[in-house]
Amino acid sequence: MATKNNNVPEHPMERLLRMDRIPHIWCPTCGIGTAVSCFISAIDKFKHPHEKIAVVSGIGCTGRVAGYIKLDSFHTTHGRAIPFATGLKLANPDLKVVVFSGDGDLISIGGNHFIHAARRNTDITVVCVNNFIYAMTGGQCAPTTPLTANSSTTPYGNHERPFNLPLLASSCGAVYVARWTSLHIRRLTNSMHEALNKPGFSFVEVVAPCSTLYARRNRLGTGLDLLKFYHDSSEICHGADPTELDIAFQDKIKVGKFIDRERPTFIDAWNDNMKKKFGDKFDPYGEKKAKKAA
Amino acid sequence: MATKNNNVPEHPMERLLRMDRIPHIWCPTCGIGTAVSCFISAIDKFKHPHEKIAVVSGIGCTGRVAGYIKLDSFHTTHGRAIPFATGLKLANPDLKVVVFSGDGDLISIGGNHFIHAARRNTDITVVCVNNFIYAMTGGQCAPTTPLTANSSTTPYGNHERPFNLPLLASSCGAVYVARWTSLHIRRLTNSMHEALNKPGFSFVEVVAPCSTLYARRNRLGTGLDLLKFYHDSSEICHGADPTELDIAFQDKIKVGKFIDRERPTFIDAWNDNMKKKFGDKFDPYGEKKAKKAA
Amino acid sequence: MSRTEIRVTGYGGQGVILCGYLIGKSAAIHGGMHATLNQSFGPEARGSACSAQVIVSDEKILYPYMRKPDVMIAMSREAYNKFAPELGGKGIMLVDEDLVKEAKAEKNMKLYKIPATRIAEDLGRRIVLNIVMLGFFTAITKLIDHDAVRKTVETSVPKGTEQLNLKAFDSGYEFGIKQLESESKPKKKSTKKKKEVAA
Amino acid sequence: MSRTEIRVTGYGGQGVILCGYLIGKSAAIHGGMHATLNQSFGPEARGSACSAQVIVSDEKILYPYMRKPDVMIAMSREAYNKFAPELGGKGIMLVDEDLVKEAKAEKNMKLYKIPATRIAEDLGRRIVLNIVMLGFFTAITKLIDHDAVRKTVETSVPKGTEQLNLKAFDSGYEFGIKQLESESKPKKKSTKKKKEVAA
Amino acid sequence: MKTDPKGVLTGEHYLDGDHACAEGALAAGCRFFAGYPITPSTEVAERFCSRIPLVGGIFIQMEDELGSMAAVVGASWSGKKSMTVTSGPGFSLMMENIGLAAMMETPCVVVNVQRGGPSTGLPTMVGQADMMQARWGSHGDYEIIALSPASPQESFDYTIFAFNFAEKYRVPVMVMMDECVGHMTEKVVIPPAGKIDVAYRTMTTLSPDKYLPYVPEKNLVPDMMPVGEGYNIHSTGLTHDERGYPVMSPDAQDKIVNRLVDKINKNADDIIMIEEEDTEDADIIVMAYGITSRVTMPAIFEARKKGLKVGFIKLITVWPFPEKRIKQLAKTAKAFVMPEINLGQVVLELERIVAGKTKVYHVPHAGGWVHDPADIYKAIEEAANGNKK
Amino acid sequence: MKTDPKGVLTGEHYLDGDHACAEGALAAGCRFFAGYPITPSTEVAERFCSRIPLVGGIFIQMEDELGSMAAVVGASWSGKKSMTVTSGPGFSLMMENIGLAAMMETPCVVVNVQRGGPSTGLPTMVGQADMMQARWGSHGDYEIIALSPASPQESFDYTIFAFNFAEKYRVPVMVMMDECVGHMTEKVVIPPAGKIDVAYRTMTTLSPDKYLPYVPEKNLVPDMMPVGEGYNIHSTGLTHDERGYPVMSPDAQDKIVNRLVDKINKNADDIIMIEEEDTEDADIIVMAYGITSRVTMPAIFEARKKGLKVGFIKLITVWPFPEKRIKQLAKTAKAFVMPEINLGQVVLELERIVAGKTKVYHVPHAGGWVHDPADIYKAIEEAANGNKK
Amino acid sequence: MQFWRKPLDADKIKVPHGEIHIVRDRCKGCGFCVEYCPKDVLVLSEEFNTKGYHPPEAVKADDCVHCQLCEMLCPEFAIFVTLKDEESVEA
Amino acid sequence: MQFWRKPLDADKIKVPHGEIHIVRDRCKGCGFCVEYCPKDVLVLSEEFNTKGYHPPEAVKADDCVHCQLCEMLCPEFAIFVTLKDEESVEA
Ligand SMILES: Cc1ncc(C[n+]2csc(CCOP(=O)(O)OP(=O)(O)O)c2C)c(N)n1
Ligand SMILES: Cc1ncc(C[n+]2csc(CCOP(=O)(O)OP(=O)(O)O)c2C)c(N)n1
Ligand code: SF4
Ligand code: SF4
Ligand code: SF4
Ligand code: SF4
Ligand code: SF4
Ligand code: SF4
Ligand SMILES: [Mg+2]
Ligand SMILES: [Mg+2]
Repeated sequence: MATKNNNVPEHPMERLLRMDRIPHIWCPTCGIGTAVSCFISAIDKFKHPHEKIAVVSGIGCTGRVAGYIKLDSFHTTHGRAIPFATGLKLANPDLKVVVFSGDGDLISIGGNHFIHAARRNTDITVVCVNNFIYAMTGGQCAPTTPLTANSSTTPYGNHERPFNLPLLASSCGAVYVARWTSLHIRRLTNSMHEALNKPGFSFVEVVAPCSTLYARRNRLGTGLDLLKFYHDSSEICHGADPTELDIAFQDKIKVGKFIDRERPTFIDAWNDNMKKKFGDKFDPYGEKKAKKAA
Repeated sequence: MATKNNNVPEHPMERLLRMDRIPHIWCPTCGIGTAVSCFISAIDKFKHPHEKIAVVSGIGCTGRVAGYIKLDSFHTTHGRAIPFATGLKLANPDLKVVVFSGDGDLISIGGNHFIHAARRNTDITVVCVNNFIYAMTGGQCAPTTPLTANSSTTPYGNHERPFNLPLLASSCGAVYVARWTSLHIRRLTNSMHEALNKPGFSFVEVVAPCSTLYARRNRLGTGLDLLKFYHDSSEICHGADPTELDIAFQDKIKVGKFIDRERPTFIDAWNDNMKKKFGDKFDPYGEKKAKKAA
Repeated sequence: MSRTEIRVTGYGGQGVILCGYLIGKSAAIHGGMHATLNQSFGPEARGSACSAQVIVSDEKILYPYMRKPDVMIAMSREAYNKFAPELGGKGIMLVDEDLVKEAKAEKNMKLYKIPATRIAEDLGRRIVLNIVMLGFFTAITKLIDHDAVRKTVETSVPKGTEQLNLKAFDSGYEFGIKQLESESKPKKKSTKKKKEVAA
Repeated sequence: MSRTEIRVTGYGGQGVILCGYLIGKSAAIHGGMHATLNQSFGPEARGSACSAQVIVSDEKILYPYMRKPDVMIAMSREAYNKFAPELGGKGIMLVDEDLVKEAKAEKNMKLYKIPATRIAEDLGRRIVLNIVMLGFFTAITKLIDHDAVRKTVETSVPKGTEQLNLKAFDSGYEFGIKQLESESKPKKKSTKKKKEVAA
Repeated sequence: MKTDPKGVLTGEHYLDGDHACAEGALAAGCRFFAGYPITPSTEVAERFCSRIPLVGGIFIQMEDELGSMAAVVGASWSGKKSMTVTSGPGFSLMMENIGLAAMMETPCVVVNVQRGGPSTGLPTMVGQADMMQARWGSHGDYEIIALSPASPQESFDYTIFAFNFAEKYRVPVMVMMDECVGHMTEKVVIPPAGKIDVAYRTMTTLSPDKYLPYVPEKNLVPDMMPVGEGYNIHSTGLTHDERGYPVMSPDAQDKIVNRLVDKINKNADDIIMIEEEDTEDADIIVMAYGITSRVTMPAIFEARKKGLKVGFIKLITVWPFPEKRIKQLAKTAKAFVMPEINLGQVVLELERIVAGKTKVYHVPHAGGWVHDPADIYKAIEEAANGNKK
Repeated sequence: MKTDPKGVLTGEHYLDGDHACAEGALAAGCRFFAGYPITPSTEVAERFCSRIPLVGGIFIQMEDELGSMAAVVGASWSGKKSMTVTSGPGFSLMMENIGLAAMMETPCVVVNVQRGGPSTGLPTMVGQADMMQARWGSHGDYEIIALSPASPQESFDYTIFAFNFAEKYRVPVMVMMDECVGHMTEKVVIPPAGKIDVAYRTMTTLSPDKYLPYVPEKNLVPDMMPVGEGYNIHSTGLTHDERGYPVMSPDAQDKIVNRLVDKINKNADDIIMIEEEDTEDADIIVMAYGITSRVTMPAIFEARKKGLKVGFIKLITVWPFPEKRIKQLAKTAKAFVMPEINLGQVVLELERIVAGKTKVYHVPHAGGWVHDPADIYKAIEEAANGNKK
Repeated sequence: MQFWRKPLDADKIKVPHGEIHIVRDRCKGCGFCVEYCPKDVLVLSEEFNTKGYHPPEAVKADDCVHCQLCEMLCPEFAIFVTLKDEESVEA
Repeated sequence: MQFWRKPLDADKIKVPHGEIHIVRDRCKGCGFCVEYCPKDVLVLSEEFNTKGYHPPEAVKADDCVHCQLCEMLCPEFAIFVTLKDEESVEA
């Protein structure tokens, strides 16, 4: 449990944290905590009743995020955060549902759900902490691990080309796509806020340090050293062509907002379609309830 | 069993068909048979010993292809043709492994394997018969079903945007990407042949009629009517920007070869990497065996 | 009444399954009997003869599959060739006389023919061939009460097509009645109490 | 000899697990004994005290986990605070005297201190602290034959670091022997046959 | 409670088992369906999706069965009665998230229209060989409830029961149909909405600051709360305490896993439904479920005609197994005969329970068709003669 | 046959159970590994991938467990001994393709390092609650082989046995390890290559035009053929005939499914390995497997000290279960005592087999830790006193 | 768009003649070959085959240019063409 | 690239002052706050907290411009800043 100094007021984020679970499990200089700070700030700005926001995580170090945020929150199975969130959202369209999870969880084992949710434009916001590694299980190669980087399952260097996540998201139809590092706290917070406000499938990639496994195994120092590296190597390229956003080992990281476009969400498309088919016989799904609540 | 007219010589494709299983199960005017004809012609041209070619299918009408081709052939589980093929290929690099399956099998339930195999540049050729539907199970909506089209699970018209398959393949890293309709028999055969010859992950989409389910439910006539429609509506756009290749219901179909590029295959990358690490201590995987065979 | 097993068969698109469905539904919903319908599924069935099996009984139906049909309706040559042997020379065979030219009666098997397609075409829609057959079946077998079947047709077909379908049903039924009349006496193998009541 | 349970603990990066591993390996491979090593895993262990448990016995080890340590090696204050109570005031406690300043002996618990980090730093690599501790452990407990442990160090460390590590081991060992000599007589709770043989 | 009339298609219908299942779900108040097509279950999805727009609910065809099951769990937490439908291969894929549903204590219904297995097997033909999988298919210890209908009418009825049990016990309930029932069309009577009893999860009456999501209440089942109303609950597939927080300890494990199992086993009397016929003084008791319970009857009639005293037990609830009742009957009956369309699954549990007190004759069938009643009759006869190995 | 020396790290090592498993696989000739990381099994993959480049083979980390299992089946058909490694959640995901392996009769090894379940459960702590899943986790009827090691040395040894059984019977073999064994480091003696017996699948001696891939040969197992050599075989997960062609009929189903089951059950005597100690004249027989077989011993010693006649059976092979031997012992022993780190799984089979001839005392443990031997001792004492319900 | 009627390479090479072989009982009468034969060589016959379909027949067999479109398009492997007296080509 | 040192909006608005609060025992001494404070207000203290880390201390507390970078960057929710006497701003 957190021991507090006397007469220090409450940390403003505590309102949205499960303080009875702090300290969290993340290692010193891990970047996940910073991503959570930004997320809490974004939620704070977000003009949606907080009780109507739900957070869903899969399994992983990042997957523990749902366990620390004081909103309705679900820690599901590895790779299935997105379909769980899909159910949560579709069954109660009043909710704003955020998936907060790791690169392995969302893009490796969960890759199929990721591409299909983007395709359908399921109305959820996906925040992916990309630490280039499967951290929770001890540092195995992820589908984001840069070429040549070391991991416990690429002890001689990674020979598999990683995904460019903004490209993947955008090719599949995401309506909002951004990438920041965990150093870009303000811009990251803004992007999270924009994503929350965007109807449809929005995606925010957060490049963040895994100090214990990725950094140590690749002799990159601590999380602070990685932040310094991000400082020196990231380049803001709003609107960049998604095909140009690959990340090579310890090389430039292009960040920015890449995609912001309009497409009907899954529920909107359903409603439009049924309305056309059935006319007044059809009660638009989700809408009535919202009215009732109002 | 096939009843033959007297004194007719053997059909030249019979050499590569399991004649004891002909007639096949496909409906009259189904396009899968034509795709198989083209494939057999491509194999015929392909200068790889035929006994070293293996065909892997998942489950579906198209998934039955493996059962008709007289090569080592495997009819696996729904969605898992690509990882099965990956094992087959990696464990015996002398093989040329072809995955021949349907859009639902490869892109819906099998979507995750598709994107990761493309990313890794696994050395397999993937032929996808896109009939815009899950045919085998009776005509449900596929992730390729055009917007507004009817299916048994979109009885009021499809409201989910379909994938643009060449875009998906190319974003994930496929080295060869082409699309043809089953009417483009020569070009399709050529593309299949090029794909077979291309080291790495090559992808050929074949738009083909499902007369019984897709065509009937959408009142599009027979397979022949669909061929006529392809004739009128397809447009050859070699090298087109993959983002421009969406297919709308009964609208233009852009076909052509879109991607043809070089990237090291999974095994090449593995070997290069280990060679760098271990020098002469390392016997390149797969190569020795090939030499031995030679 | 004990169990009567009916096979309806033809090629895809002829409304074979619907015909079976209507027989079953007539018996079960408006005929006060038990009726279990089964169809052949499966990839091997693609594009070839399709068929529905209806079991009708006034007791609860336990064994759900057909064992040996008592009545067969054949609407295509291929289907006839494939399934006719099942009758084993016993029971009732109803065919479209134009589509199944080779059909012929055997020792204990009674054959009834109707130019159902032609009748349907005369009504303007070849597609109601199955309903013509249904009427014919109703008349010949007397298995299910005429009114029950007619009502089922009326309430089961798409809105707007009721008249056409009823006409098709009536035509088939009348054709059947006439055929029976032109015979000395119906001597079907499986004549049962209920049928006599209906007769 | 019956079972001796050892806990090695400290913070991540100190080579805690390796130290435990070398104890176990020395006993099992070059010491002719049985030795089972366990470590704490799990997310809750991230960034906090880490620990290895070694059970050494000359009989087959059946119950695989530590029940109550006989010997503890503590290389950090946090680890000491967390685990020292396990000894329950009995057994042997070995600590780095600079890192675990608060360590003190209790009724039946014998405390041995060594400036292991400093010794390691003097050798030029702070990282060999764990090997210094291993030498110290070998000397103090006499649980495992000196030569067995030394050989294990020699054959287990990365190529090129053998000399450094052996020096670290020897320094720790000698420091321990001297400390023992400076005592009247070792009066460890769990003195056992094997240890006397080794002595 | 009575059901929401919007989903109820009151009247007499001629439906197959799959369609009847969809109607049962709608009548039970199911308003969320996530699924992936698979023969012979797809018709359930097809009917649901064509009916739901005007009933007020939603349908999503997911990319696979993994996603379907996960979506169902999520949707249930959002407060909607939720279901998915599949057959063997998809059922295998759902196992991990069925475990999640069990661990998070999520009310939901999974329908498995069984076909011949293993693997792709006989996609269009009947089987009953996923019965043990229904109980043991996910890793770890947990209990579920499984029902097995023998007709379209029962498919309708039992689907409602399934939702009721799911809601009452916060557990995934399996409707273990079989292809024969799923594809068989018979009369189905759907009662007026007012005549259909449905259960709803018990919602907490505590305020958010008092409520803990995993405190066992009635029947060892914790009350639920509405998501989106400020309860800020947390739920996880990890071993957790009453707050729903992960606790990595054998004690927490002992508590949660035992409760998951106990809430089913200790309420077995409420959950177990069987039909018995002439069992009290029977020498031989035939036990069956699903379509096999029908196919068995002609054999029993035949045997009775021959003067044998044959009783019959039909399992409506297959899991939990009616242990208590069978133990009683094992004292009086000379033998049990159990046909199943598998090589011996539920019969293993029967054997275990009778514990040698009476003989057990299994009548296996590898699938693709139902038993020939003559084979069952033969087994009854053998049982009567007592000639078992 | 002797193994290929390239993979054999002859000598005495101090290894944990996971690493020993990887060494066992390499020694057995495994040259293909496809896997997906999961605690507590990942170290097997890690060791394999660091060792394989110089041994001559390949490793691929797949995108998920579904892909891993499918790749293993594919690789085995290409002629390489193949394996994957996982824990509960991943094991659940592998079930569909384990069924494919069984149906296609593919030699392969699946290692499950069991942790606490259900669902995510206790990822870093011990469990034995996937034992029934190993047998019943995929849909349809099939049989597999499951072994359970109790130490790193056994992890090494049994992994070799697993490959040998896989090759001999063309079946997926499960090594049902547990976290405690996986993460425990002890001495492992790896013999010289010449001392390691390994089995290889029997390859057909027939030419391509004579060969049919599913004709049962020795032990009901069909011979295999090399892919890539012109045999042009077809293999499918559908019900198939001896040519490997799909045949949708109850007869084909009967034939194939019964053979899949028979080839294991009828060769049970060859497959079943148990260790017995003082069972012949025992009043009480304790049965255990995996880590529990060790934890049990102190309790047995204690009981013997007290004068009780306690025998011990350790299951090396858990599935198939040693039915025949237990039936014999059930005649003489007064009771069986079975501790498992689950709420009662393999003990159900034990109960079924003894069929009331003797009493069976289960000692459950929900997981997260091993039993306290005192609890096992208590059960032995109870058994001795005969006071069961 | 006419390119399919005239295969791309049709006018580049010297036109050979083909001999058409029809496996009548394998045909399902889809009409692909008839529709896309660039020389309108084929028509669907009046008679049924044993499966009940109308297989094609070559009504202008001499016009066949051995383009093999019919062979490739046929989904039933029911029609193929062999090269006939290549000498007489030169069209 | 200096943009992170000076938050984009730093010179647009009137510079306020912040009061820095450090939850010492929650800190894991990562140094993020120290490194990225644009005003170099913070240094890591010499003392350990109860966890054994060196939490930051504000050595130039008066220079704090309430930019909240430290607050947002801190992965431990261990430091935050409140607005102090906004009147005195105007820098
Ligand atoms: C089905 C299944 N497979 C594997 C695992 C093991 N596992 C847990 S977390 C994880 C990877 C986490 O990586 P990532 O999503 O990048 O999160 P990070 O820990 O890096 O934040 C894996 C493989 C699991 N829990 N379930
Ligand atoms: C795990 C699993 N889920 C579902 C199915 C049912 N299934 C068989 S084929 C198929 C879809 C086939 O669609 P596609 O791949 O497009 O092939 P097509 O039949 O259209 O050629 C489905 C859903 C299955 N066999 N296995
Ligand atoms: S292991 Fe890496 S990602 Fe996980 S908490 Fe530690 S630093 Fe963060
Ligand atoms: S259902 Fe469609 S895809 Fe399948 S064989 Fe028939 S036409 Fe072809
Ligand atoms: S080969 Fe076929 S398509 Fe070409 S001209 Fe001859 S008949 Fe016509
Ligand atoms: S293309 Fe083939 S199947 Fe179609 S009509 Fe011609 S020969 Fe017959
Ligand atoms: S708010 Fe924090 S970072 Fe900003 S000036 Fe003040 S102390 Fe520095
Ligand atoms: S950023 Fe937070 S954890 Fe890091 S040093 Fe500053 S206060 Fe401590
Ligand atoms: Mg990660
Ligand atoms: Mg398709």
